[in-house]
Amino acid sequence: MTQETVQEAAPPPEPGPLARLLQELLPGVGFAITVTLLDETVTIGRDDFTRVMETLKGHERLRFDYLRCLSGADYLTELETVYHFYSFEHGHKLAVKVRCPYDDPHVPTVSHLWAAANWHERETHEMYGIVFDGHPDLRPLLTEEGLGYFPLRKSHPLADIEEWQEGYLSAIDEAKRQAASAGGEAAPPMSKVEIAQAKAKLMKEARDKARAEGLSPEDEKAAVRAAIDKFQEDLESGAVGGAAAPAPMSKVELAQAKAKVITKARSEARGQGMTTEDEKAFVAEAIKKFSEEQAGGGAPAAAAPKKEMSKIELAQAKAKVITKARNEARAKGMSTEDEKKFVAEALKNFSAEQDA
Amino acid sequence: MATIDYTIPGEHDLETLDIHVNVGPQHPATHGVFRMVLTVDGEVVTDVDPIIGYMHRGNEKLPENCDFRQAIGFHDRTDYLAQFNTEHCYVQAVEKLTGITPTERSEYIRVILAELNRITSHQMFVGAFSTDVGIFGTAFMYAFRDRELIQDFFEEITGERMMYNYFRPGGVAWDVPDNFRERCRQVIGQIKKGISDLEGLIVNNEVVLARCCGLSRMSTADAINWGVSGPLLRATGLEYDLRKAEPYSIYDRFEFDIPTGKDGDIYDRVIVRIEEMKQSVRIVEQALLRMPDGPIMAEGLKRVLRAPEGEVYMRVEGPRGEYGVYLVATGADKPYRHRVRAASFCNLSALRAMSVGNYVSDVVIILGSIDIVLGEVDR
Amino acid sequence: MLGILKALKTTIQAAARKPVTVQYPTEKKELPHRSRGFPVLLWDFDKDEPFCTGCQVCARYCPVDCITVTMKDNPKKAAGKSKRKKIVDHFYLDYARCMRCDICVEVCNFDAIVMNNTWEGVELSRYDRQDLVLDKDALLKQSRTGRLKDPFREPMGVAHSGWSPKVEEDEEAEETNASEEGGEG
Amino acid sequence: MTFLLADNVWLDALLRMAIVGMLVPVGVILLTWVERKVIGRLQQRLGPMRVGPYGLLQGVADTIKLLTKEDVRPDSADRPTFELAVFVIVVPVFMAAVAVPFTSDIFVRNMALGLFYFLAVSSLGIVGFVMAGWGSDNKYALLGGVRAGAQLISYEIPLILSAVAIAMLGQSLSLYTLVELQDDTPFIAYQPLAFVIFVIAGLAELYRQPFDIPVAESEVVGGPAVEYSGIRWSMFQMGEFVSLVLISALASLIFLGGWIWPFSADNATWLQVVLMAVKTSAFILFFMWMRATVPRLRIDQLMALCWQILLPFTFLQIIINGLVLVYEWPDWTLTILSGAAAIAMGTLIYRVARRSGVLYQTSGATQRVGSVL
Repeated sequence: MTQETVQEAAPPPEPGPLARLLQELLPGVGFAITVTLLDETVTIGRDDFTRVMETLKGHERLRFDYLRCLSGADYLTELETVYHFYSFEHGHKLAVKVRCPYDDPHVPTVSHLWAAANWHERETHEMYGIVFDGHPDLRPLLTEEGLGYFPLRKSHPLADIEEWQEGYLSAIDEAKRQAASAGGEAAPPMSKVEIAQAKAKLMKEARDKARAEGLSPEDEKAAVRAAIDKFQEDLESGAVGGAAAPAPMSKVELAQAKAKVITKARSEARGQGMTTEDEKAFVAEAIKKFSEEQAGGGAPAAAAPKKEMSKIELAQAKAKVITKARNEARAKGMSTEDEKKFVAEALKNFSAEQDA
Repeated sequence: MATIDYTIPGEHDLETLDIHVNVGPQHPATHGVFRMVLTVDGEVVTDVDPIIGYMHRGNEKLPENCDFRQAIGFHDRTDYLAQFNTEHCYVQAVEKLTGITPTERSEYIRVILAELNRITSHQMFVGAFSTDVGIFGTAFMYAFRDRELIQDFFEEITGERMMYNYFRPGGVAWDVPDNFRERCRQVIGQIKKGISDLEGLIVNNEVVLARCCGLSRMSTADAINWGVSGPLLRATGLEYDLRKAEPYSIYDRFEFDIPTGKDGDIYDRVIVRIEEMKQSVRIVEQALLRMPDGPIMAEGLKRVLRAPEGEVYMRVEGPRGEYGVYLVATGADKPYRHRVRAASFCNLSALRAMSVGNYVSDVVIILGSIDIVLGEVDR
Repeated sequence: MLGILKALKTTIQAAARKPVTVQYPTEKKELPHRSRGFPVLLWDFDKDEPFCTGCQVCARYCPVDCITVTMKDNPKKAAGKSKRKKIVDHFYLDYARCMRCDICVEVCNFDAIVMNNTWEGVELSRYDRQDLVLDKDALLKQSRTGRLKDPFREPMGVAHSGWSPKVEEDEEAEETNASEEGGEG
Repeated sequence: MTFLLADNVWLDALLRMAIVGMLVPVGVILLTWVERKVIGRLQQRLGPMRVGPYGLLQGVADTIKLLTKEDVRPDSADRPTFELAVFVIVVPVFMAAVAVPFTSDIFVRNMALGLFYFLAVSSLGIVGFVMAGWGSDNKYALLGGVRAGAQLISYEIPLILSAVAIAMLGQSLSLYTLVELQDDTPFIAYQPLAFVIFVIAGLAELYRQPFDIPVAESEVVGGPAVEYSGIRWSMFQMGEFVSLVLISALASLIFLGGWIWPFSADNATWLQVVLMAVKTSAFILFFMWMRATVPRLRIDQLMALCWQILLPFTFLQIIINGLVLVYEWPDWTLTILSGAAAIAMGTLIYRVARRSGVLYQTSGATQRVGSVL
């Protein structure tokens, strides 16, 4: 090698006054203090998190009122969330880090303390899969319908992304096609607009029906009101909202598993001090082994979509039973109460059949 | 005489439905591929659901797989109206990490270009905003007329009109042309005239006053809580500008004022931006006087640039507010974690709080006053 | 009403000025010397072959992976007409992906690739996206027919941009290759 | 009334109608070009330049394009309403054109109640906008249609009342007579307030900036016309431009002395044509100039302006006229009183808009007041 390329690192500076102040104000909280280039940084544990954050916002000597930035980071075994704060009152700045294990990505929310955290947390949740407990509205932000995978995690492949995205889309199409052939509809959760539309349709139908029957205006109103109430009820119980969209994760999972294998093999090879050539060969070996395993050992990932399919079919069949029972009941002219009972009965029968 | 039994139905007797109006992703008011679902009660908006992400390109993930210099081009494409400001932020972050000191001349070049870029961005804002308020493209044309001048000037220096890729860790890619000073003065002279044109159209215009004054007022505390930065924050009366609060680069050497508003309403936001253009002109004039000769790239740089282990959250004052880059380095030639704190992303998150209870027409100009750039929001 | 009157005055004043727009395809503005269109390859008229040796540095440094290059032994070297041991075999550049960042020009050790500073490098529209993948001949055509006048080459050899100085590529290339693969895993 | 185009009365009427029927579309084609060119120049652009010399044939090219374009109708549109709406907009405009005397000779019909007929017929177009807004089954169109209904009906009132002030002064509803009366002094000298109100209300009737709320591009993307395409859309355009000409012509007739002032009552026909053309195009160009300069008001502000400023001041004008006519004060008192009232109105608007954030404030859902006074 002709050139040494790493620039020299400055020696780590002493912990700043802010960190000392924190230690003083929050005894019993473990702070790991580093001073990065622009901000003081403290790393805290998840258990102390809420307490620390409330102090940061509320304590008069700290008063961090401005949340500049909230970022996630993936450290393979752990996920990290970094908060950058600024205090307009005192003019000091601080970075706070908190880590959570990869398998249990939960961090308490701070969106009730800083409104700015709302979208940042939504984005971090979407990109890293970190769940911010207590967040009021943790919908996906950048992808309205959600992705089903976490693109900014290191395990998410960057190359070949088009290829497996195509696979993902075709899997969704496949699921839709199957759903269509099964006769029911596997609607995704209703959006606000759709709900409003359904409601309007329902109201119109109810009113037309009432008018056709020649009810008095009061009765008509009551009938419409009843229809709306029923719709609301159904909506809350999930009978109308539709089943969740299928999530054929198999290809993604496969890619991720593969990436893991590669990383592992490579670090192993490096650990053994192999040459580049050998390392490559070693990694190739590992991949080959992995694929063989997948092909031979009844890949668990490949089985997943099938299970999903059956679940959808079940839901569809169930919906069919409900519709049928309801129609039947209406045809017989049952009261609402009886109708509900009748439907419940039919459902029970259906589940019993399924179990058998 | 027969009496007619007639009762007027009260409001509560009628079943009413909220109307959801879907604005965007292709709508003249959304400045790009932004969508919002408005729930309206007549003309009054009762709920706003902003939907973003139509332009998400993974601009945070891509640089994690590029080396430090390759990633500059991706920063041009985040805030694509203030490319030099974004490059300035990223380049400084890398310099902080690697310990490179940029040369004096390159610092001046950077500041001049970044300030000119701030002017183009604000011109774009004034043009687009006036279209939202309803001027039939006139202010837009005047703004673009002058923006075009600056872009031509940038093209003469960097070769590109929008995606410059010109700042480098340690300096700038190549030196400016010999006639840089004269050309720059000439451009600035034109811009000053152009600003007065825009002022003539907008400032103190009765219709603009009627539309914008007192609309969507924001208190300083609210703005801080929502993470709002830049002209929106300054319009609330807080004198906070990163160029003065945490001077980076060589901004501490220049004399300029921080324009602030009083009420935090739409009109103040417009005025603050117009004033900021004048202040940028001031900075450029000072920098032109003091710009030294000398090398434009730091000595002794390595072909492969590696940063020692460490992290930095670098922030600069972009035209829309605080543009930040959070870099984590692990000793490799590429960042391990690369995060962009986009100003208009945070400002946009306050849209709902700002606009509920206003008219549909007002939501359009409230959105316009935030000055979103979708490349930055979605990244 | 004063503000509106002032605005009316502003617009009528503007109407008295000269229009700033031009009739574009018939009337074009002069492109500055440094203008960056899409990259093209240069032709070495002395040796009657391209400057490019197919060393793949540009392909490696391209942030968007739009360049594909292969190298072959130079037949003219055997004939003694050229000093280049190796010469480019295939060169594909996907203009649909290229982001005109100028990095390929800055890293090139042989001054073989430049950004097109004529209108030919700007006006590109095709009916098929596939047509935007240009091969070696198409990339060389402009330089070879003399339609590329005096491209901007300042970064080359001046160690300006931070990519240079030029060094022997082999070891460096190995090293970069390894590290890049390592990062992507 | 002096000459006939043909000896036969019926043939004469037919010819006159044919002239109107031909001139109007040609005028629209020309006016679109003029508007684009004028606004282009105000914005330091070239405007259309491609088709014909200086883009003169641009309107023809546009017309051909619009005629050959596919006629798209939304699937869920209310078909009869949707398709009828454009005719309801265009036909009244043509009907109104019938009553306007362009010179002492060139007109279709000289009606004794010409002014009344004109104002009555031209307000029918509102129905078309509401129909288009409703029939399109589009929320933007609906919002635009509702806005159009509210705005156009409201501004009819100051428009008509300011014309009524003129009718009081001339003691006639015949446009011909009203023009004849202005042989030495045009009515604008006696009625500056009515003139200002007429122009403002006329702008609103034409839904041009600052009153283009029903078709606001950045809010409701064209409003009632959003779902229309091809020839149907061009009928919207035609209605707009013909109304532009008619309102301008009416203003020059009743305020600027039409084909008479500043010359004698028996001008040659060519001079009459020139006079009318100059006066009408002055108004048209002013409307275009406004369009390129002024932003858009909000619907509640627009209503407030109409009901709380324009309407009281039109009544004031009528009262002034009544006083002067009943007590037989000299004519110059009219000028002074009306002028003073006009200045008062301007000052009021100036002060009101500058009292920032008090009158037009919309902070929160509770304080939504469109009050001006």
